[in-house]
Amino acid sequence: LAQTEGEAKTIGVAIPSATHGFMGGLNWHAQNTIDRLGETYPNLSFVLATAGDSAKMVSDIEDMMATRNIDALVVLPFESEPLTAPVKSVKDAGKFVVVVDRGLSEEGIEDLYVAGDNAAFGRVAGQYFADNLESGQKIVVLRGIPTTLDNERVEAFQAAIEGSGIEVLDMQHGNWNRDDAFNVMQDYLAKYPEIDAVWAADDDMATGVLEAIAQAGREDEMWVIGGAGMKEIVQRIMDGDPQLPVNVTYPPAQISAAIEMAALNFVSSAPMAGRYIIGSQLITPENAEQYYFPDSPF
Amino acid sequence: METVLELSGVTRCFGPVEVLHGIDLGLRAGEVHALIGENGAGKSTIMKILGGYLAPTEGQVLLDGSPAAFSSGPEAEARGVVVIHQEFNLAPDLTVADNIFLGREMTRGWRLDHAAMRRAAGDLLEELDTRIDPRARIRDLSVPDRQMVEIAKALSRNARVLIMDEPSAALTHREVDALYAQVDRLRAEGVALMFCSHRLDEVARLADRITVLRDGSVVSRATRGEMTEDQMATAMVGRELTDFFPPKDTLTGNVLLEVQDLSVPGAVDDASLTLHRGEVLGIAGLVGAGRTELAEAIAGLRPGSTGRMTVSGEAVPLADVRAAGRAGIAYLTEDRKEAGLLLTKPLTENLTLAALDRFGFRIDRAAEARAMDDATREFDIRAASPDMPAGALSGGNQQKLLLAKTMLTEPQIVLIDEPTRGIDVGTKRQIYAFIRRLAAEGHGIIVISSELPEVIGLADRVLVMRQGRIAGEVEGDVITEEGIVRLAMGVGADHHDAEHKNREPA
Amino acid sequence: MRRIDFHLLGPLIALIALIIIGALLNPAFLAPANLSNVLARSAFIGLIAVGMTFVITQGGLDLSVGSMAAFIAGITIMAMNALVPITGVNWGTIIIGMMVAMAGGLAAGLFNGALITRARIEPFIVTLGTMGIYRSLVTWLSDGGTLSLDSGLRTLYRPVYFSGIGWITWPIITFAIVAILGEWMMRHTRFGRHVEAIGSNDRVARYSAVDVEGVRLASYVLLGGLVGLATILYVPRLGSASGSTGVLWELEAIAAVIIGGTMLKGGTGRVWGTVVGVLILSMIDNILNLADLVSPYLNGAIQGVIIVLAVVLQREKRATDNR
Amino acid sequence: MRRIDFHLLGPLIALIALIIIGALLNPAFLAPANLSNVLARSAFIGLIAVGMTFVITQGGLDLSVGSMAAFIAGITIMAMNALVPITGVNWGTIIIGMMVAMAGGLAAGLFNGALITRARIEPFIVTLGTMGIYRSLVTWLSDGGTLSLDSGLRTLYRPVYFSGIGWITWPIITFAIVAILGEWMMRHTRFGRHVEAIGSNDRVARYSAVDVEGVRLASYVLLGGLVGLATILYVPRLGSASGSTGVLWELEAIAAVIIGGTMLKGGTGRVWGTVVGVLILSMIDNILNLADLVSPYLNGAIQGVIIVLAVVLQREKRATDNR
Ligand SMILES: Nc1ncnc2c1ncn2[C@@H]1O[C@H](COP(=O)(O)OP(=O)(O)OP(=O)(O)O)[C@@H](O)[C@H]1O
Ligand SMILES: Nc1ncnc2c1ncn2[C@@H]1O[C@H](COP(=O)(O)OP(=O)(O)OP(=O)(O)O)[C@@H](O)[C@H]1O
Ligand SMILES: [Mg+2]
Ligand SMILES: [Mg+2]
Repeated sequence: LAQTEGEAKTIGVAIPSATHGFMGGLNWHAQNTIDRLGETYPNLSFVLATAGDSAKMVSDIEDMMATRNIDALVVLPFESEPLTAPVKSVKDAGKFVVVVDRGLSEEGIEDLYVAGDNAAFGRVAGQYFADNLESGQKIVVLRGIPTTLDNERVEAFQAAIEGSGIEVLDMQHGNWNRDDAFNVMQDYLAKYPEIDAVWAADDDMATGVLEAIAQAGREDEMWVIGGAGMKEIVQRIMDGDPQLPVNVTYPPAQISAAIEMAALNFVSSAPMAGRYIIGSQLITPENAEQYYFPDSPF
Repeated sequence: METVLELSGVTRCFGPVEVLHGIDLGLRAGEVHALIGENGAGKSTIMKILGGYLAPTEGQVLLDGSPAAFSSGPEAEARGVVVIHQEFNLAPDLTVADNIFLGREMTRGWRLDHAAMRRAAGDLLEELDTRIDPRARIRDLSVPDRQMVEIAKALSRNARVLIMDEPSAALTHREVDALYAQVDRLRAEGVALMFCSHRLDEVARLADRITVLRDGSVVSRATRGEMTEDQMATAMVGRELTDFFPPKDTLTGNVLLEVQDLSVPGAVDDASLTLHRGEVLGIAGLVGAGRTELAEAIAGLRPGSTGRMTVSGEAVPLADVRAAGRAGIAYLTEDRKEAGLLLTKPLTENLTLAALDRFGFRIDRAAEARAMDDATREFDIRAASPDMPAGALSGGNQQKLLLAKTMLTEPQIVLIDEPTRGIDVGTKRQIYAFIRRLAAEGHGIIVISSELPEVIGLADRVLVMRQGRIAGEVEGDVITEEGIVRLAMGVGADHHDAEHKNREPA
Repeated sequence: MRRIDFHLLGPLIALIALIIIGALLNPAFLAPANLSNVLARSAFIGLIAVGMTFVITQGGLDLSVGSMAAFIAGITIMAMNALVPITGVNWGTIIIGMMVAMAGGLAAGLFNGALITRARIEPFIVTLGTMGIYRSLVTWLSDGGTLSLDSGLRTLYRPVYFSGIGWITWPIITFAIVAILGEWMMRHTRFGRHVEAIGSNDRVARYSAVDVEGVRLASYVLLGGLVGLATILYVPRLGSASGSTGVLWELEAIAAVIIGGTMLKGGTGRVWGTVVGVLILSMIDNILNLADLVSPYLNGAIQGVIIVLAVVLQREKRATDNR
Repeated sequence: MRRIDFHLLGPLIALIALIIIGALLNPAFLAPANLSNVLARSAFIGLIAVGMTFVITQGGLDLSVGSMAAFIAGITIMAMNALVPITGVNWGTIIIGMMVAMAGGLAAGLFNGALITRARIEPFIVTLGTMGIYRSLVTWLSDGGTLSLDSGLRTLYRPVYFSGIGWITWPIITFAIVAILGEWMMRHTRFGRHVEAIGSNDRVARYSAVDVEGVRLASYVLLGGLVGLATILYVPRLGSASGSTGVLWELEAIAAVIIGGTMLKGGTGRVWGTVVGVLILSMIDNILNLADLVSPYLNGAIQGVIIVLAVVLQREKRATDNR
């Protein structure tokens, strides 16, 4: 792939729309990166499309191919299966393909794979629960929107606490939404007189959960683990809030890495290929500072 | 002649109220049977039972001597019993031809045969001597035109028994003549016909047999020629009626309403008129002459109307109902079902709707109930309860309620479109007296009526409209049927063109 | 008269049935804390549904209320945050924020209403359009993320959602007052009468010199105002707004109205029925969370079945009464 | 007659305006490849919207179509996957799958219709209920994830979406045929006439011996069948179904019907107007992708504005014509 610098290239970016905090952050990073790269490399232009479901995402990719004549595609598949064939046909048309976060269902289509690790996201959280709770202690779980991704996280979480004797009282869907999580947590609190910890799986949900706990005045009783490192939550971890001992990262900024690498593919001569997995880290009061991005909307 | 359709010992209750008490009645082939009675006497109810639209509470409907047990109107229709309802039964979004053939569409294979249906509809309407476009939507037709479509629809059914509930109430003499011709034809063809009407001259002219109903019971029966109109009226009302039209007071005051060059696109051209205090001004004309449009424009109900209007010297903006209302103008619509009453709402709510500001910010229910009581008395509204929905009132009582509703706004100027449509003779007198009394109190009244005797008997002055223009004015002793008809038909002009211009689509 | 009784009792019977089921499944259901939660949560949808009752009764519809609430919450938060450096962290700032929310709601309602009555576009289309517009705007304002209220203000403002008179918190009180006022307006004022008249036949209303366009407009403005009020109570709860705030509230509000016995085609409005409808909807959620009935994936299905059943209960009675 | 012309041309003018804007923004808009994409995509909503036109014209509504499509896609995929070991990877299996989809659609339509006509529950409530039920069921069947078609079948089945006669692919052909048939049914058959009559005044229709309940039921069954057909075309496109399949299709389909000039309250149906409405909606999406006009966050706002404008265009004409 020998590209002369200065030749005009178009990079298409297809991502899910900002329906919840994490995706909002991802959208923000995508937009930011595009603005930045557009200035740095005047010969590169970008097309950003956001989709609320798989069908729309496939349509967006079709449009990019038919009307914008893209040279590269950066895609965070809404769902793996339905996006596999369309992305494959982009690849077959000789375009440079970067897949982000959610793998396609067929190996080897993409030139580059950049992802967080959903299983690790659940596993790291589960590990923390297993390490910090005694056998017989009780937890409740708030799941996200029913999706494969949510399933992967929850399964890994359950695997990690297996054998620890921790009792999972309930698992309901909070849909990665503050209001829904607030309602579900209120009902958990009404239903279970004894809860030792909550896995909220997402910092938006954790926000709702904390509010419900505060309302019930049971702050001292349980701690909450969210996820994805929302700035307000990270701040509280930095401050050593006993209610929020740790957090698990799942960086929305991975999209920036993906777009940047797609751009570099055209402006530098370095070959871009391979798999970049950004693992999920445990944010603790000690290391919280390095995960704190006050300017991000997330 | 054999009896085709018969009621035997029929009673009917609505809730706890029994409205028909043991009716016996027979319709014979080749005869016209008239059913007359006061408003609310039960005529429409009888007709609905005959036509299968209501089931008798007790008693039987016999078709050709054996129990018919119609389960529905359509079933009765399939067996040759067709009803023209008092309230229109037309789908407003469909065209005239669509409505006439609804449920019995002509097809060619799977495909509707539009051309054939249009042709057939055109022929039927032609026979009725009207030129309604079969492609026109019902929504765009005037009330009389809708009535004609309803008649055409019934005629298309090739009935053995045809039951007509006040078919002529909304028609002017031209349409009425066409209707009579059809009735005569069907009688000659051996169809059993039944109709009811509050026009007693019509009853005398058409009926071979008359049944008089009072409060849900048959009070007398007669055959052709046995009863004069006066006797009919007496039998219905149960007392002697005299002095049909009250005397006209000639005292008219200063100008109350002045209209100059009022035009409504496509309906009224440059109409000018003045109305004085204490005056009853009649407006006559054929169906489609634009009388309704003129009145509605004066009441501010026609957007796009142009011209000038003053009330007691003060200019009133056009096309603004509320401004017209504030100026003291009230309009009583001819289309009581679509524009007059909320059929599903209680009587009281209907009565006070136009005058709610007078019942306080928190609506004074007690005052409303009092107003309802007063109206019931003043207009002789026969209702089981003020909480019943207006749609459950008999046709004539709906008209009375509408009149009461209009008067409750205490207007200075009252425009009444068909004041006595569907109202029985007894009450008609009351309404005429009421109108004269209003005039005497210094109100200005405009009366639009298709019944020429009514215009003649009531108005101090009559404007005659033709093709959207005011064709002339008759006053005093010159107010005669002939004088009005000459102006309405535009004598001297090409007859054909004069009558039908308005029917062409714009 | 008996007909009316049954018809009226329909949704109430459904609600009572739900309460009994809830109490049987989990005694905690009837605990004041839980009831307080459920009622307070109902308040947002409840306030909106009361306004929606007027809009639907006059023959209209508003699909934009959920997005509108999100958008208003967004601008309210932004306005308060912007004011903090000027006016400081105090009740003054919060009151200005409340005024922004009310003004925003009234303006948004006026905008919908004006498009519907002046430009004569179908309410479905207008409010589908504004639904998209408000939703987009709030996402854009928040950069796809969440707009959060200044934490000082937050602490000050919190009691507006969480406190009250004992377990009867302010949202519950507000909802109760608005419901009573709404019922009163519908039954006993000219406005309510006109709303019903227009919904049952707008031509009759026009011929009766009712200001049809004015009343229609007013119903949308009223709804907008109630959305504003709902937002005032919503913001202190979590102190944030995002693109996912208020999603599907419109559907819930409309469903509550119809479950309560108001006809979608207009003409008769029953505010208290709407209140019952709102309670039914939020109790279903609560009961599903309190009881471990089935896979949570099936919650939606159970919800659907209960909604239909709640209406069957009242319709069945009516069907037999009518012929 | 002139009145009717303007009224009819409204949505068409909006569509032409959109096409011109698209062509100006990017010449590739008019390229066959792009047109083929846009038209094929419209086919799903298009088929559903044609059926929805009948339902709305008779005075009904169906909110469940999107979930229904997802559910039917789900069971179709499961059925085909289950058949692979028995019948193998061949057209026979696919045809059985198609039959499952059609049968599922018809049954779901029948279910909605029966609840509405037999149990006499408001269509809004019935279909809101079934919307929740189908959506839940598909989520449950897929365990919260995605149901995927066997990859062998997928390869075989793909051409049903992607091939055709040149760039006129099968979805486009199907949509065209259904639209023409639908328009023909509405205009020229007894069924269409009765649908309009019922929507216009169901009592009149009943008095005219129209089988009101039967026709109503048939309209829901027709819609269900078209949802089934849409699913047959949808499955080869993505080869999968999940809880997010078909979300908001109902809103899009209803919007298309109304943009096309059919009244939400029923009475007059214009199938070809619906087709124009569908094309308007899918072109808006396409055009937003043609050029980077604004932040993608604002796409929804632009969409909303265009939908309202498209209707203003026709309503304005009409408002002046009507009284
Ligand atoms: N659906 C109904 N519910 C209750 N009462 C009804 C209903 N329909 C008719 N009635 C009552 O039955 C009585 C007879 O009504 P009907 O319509 O037969 O009178 P009518 O003789 O046709 O009068 P008009 O000359 O005014 O048309 C009236 O008192 C009316 O109020
Ligand atoms: N809404 C409407 N749209 C279009 N044309 C109408 C409408 N209403 C009435 N017309 C037509 O306008 C003309 C005048 O009708 P109008 O109702 O004023 O007649 P009229 O003199 O009052 O007679 P009548 O009241 O006896 O029908 C007729 O040709 C009628 O068909
Ligand atoms: Mg009668
Ligand atoms: Mg008239």
